[in-house]
Amino acid sequence: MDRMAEFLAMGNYGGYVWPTYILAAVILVGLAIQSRRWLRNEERAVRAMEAEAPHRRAAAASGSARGETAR
Amino acid sequence: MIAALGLILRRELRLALRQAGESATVVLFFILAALLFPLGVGPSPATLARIAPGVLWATALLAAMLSFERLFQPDFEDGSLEQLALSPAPLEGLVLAKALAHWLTAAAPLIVAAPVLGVMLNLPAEGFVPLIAGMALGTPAISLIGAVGAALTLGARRGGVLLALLVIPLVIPVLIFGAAAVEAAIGGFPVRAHLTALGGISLGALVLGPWAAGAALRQALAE
Amino acid sequence: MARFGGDGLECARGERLVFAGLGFDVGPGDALLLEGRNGSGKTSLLRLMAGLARPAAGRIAWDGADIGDDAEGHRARTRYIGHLDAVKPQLSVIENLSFWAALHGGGAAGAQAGLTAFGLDTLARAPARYLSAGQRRRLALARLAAAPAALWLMDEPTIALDRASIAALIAAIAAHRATGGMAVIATNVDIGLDGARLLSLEDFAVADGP
Amino acid sequence: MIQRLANPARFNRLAGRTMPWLAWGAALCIGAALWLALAVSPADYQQGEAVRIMYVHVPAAWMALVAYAFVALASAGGLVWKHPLAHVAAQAAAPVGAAFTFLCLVTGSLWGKPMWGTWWVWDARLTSVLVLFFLYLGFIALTAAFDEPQRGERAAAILALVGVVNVPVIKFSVDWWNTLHQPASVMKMSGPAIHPSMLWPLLLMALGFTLYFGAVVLVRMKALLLARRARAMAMAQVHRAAPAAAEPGSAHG
Repeated sequence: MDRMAEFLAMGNYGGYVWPTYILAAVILVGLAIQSRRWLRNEERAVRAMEAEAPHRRAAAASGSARGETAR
Repeated sequence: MIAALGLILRRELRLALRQAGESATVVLFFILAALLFPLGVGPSPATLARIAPGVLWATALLAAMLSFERLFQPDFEDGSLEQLALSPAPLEGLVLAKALAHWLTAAAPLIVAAPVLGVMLNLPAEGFVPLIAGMALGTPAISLIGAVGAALTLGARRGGVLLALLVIPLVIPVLIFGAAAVEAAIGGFPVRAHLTALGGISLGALVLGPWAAGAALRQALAE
Repeated sequence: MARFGGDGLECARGERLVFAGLGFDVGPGDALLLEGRNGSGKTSLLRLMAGLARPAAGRIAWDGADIGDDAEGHRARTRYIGHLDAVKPQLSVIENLSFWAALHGGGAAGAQAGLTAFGLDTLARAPARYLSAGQRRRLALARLAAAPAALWLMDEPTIALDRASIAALIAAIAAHRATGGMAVIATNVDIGLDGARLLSLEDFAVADGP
Repeated sequence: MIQRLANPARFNRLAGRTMPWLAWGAALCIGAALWLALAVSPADYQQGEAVRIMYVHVPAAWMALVAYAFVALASAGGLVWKHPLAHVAAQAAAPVGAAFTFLCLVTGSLWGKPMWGTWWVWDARLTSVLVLFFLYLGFIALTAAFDEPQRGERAAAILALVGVVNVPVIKFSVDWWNTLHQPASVMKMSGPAIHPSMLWPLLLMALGFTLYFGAVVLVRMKALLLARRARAMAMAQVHRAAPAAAEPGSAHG
């Protein structure tokens, strides 16, 4: 049990080493989750708009393809 | 083409004279900002002398920043900018003329006011010449980088604060070498290296500024 | 005199194609009226013609050569009157006009010609700050006569103009065309130019943009 | 290859295929690096356990620079070669770069406290990273400062090019400023020569961060492209609704 306590103490620098790794985890994981959630929201938004204007979707798709490649 | 630049510069100076208040506000801000430090840090001559170079350079830099927004924004809003873009002078030349006009109406007054403030901040005697020489060599870079910032934030929301955020990191080298030159002179060290560094940065800005600001103006006008 | 034309022009505003496949051709003495509803791209097309922006696709040519290749030459032969008047309130009327005349190589005589063409002689010394919207518009239009150029591009020139000023504008355009000059005018108001051709931008609108 | 990516549909397919590899690669590398950094590598004879902060701080500093170079390169690609995806890549990468820069600054401060007793050390490298952080903020703020996204992207791209030219000048002047005011006590941040057992976690963490960067940037690029499509469709509907209001064929719209 004391090996764990000693590991956590980090040669009494624990107060600085652990916040470093916790902060790194919070930033990296947080950014990854925010990015995925943003992507999912955009996918839902585009799907909703396409559902709203179905009969134009074919034209829009061709239009957007033409628009994209032409630029 | 050169004639066109001369015309534009003359018009800028005439406009600046008609609104002399503009240069006055820049110098007033410089004096006021520098005035805060003795009040904040305390009047003891020793500490003032110690911080004078940094204070003078930092406040001069902030003062010069006040008038960047006025470089292109008025012309952009009243349609002069697109007419100037269609004149014989290329956009890069327009940026040079505007930066030079800014230097004459904003930076030059600061250089004149700096020694007066130096006395107020108890700047040692050896520091005055390098202060003026340094500002003369460094302020062109500030005007040119400011022109880039002003062109980039043209038509942006809340341009003022954004302009400061863009420009300040880019002018840090000018501040470092400018203040260091004065300090070196006070400490009896040679200042040639610092002044040549300032000159080098200004020359670099002379090349980078017009290109970047010209590209930014072209984008703003393509709306 | 040269021909000024464009073909396969596309203009994108943000992600949306405003118009596509647009072509036009203007010869000496011609006048071309651009018309279409708001947002159809009249102003955008004029700015493409002036060289202020580059088309997303297609080409604008003067005498067959792309205007982008000789930008300075194209600027020298073009006068563009946009929505904004480019008038500095702090300067007087004559100071404003002679700056633009000198910038485009015209002398003091040019500035005077501009004043008389649009009835601004009496206001020469007045600071532009006191001009009305119509007078400011006439001062902007005076640039056309102050520094002559082959191609006139005008965006809604008749806004804020009174009847007399519109007549002066029509006379100036007629004189310009008589000397072989060209004019392209974006307007939704029928200003009665005889022999002017019409280009409706709606024919080239991209209905179902992405 | 770059041109082939121009079409968003093709980019989406390619991104979809590579993303899992990047994500799992990042997770594995970082996991292994963590295990090496915290459990295996020895404490430093001078700094003791505090040296383990280095395994996050140094790779984060490295990523801050790599990300800015990526943003500048993508901006050049967008401005000079007009590649349609370049600005999207720059926009996607900037926030990730800023996050790594922030991580580097905070961990630098966490390292400074036990070593020199102050939360902020005006060390040359740390100060340069601070300035780099403001360059990132400037890029992100400029992008968001315009109503029209395309306008913001192109303006920020120019700023990125101006910034990348200035980074060496800033670095040089800050280093020079640091030696000028060098207080004797400040030990150089890099510490003793890197012992192999310390080198491995460092390199693995750096590789993990790079793979992570790639994965997140791809996700954000896909999101940006979809956001652009949604915006274009919304605008199209606005303009399509207009003619219905005016009777067809009327000249005076």
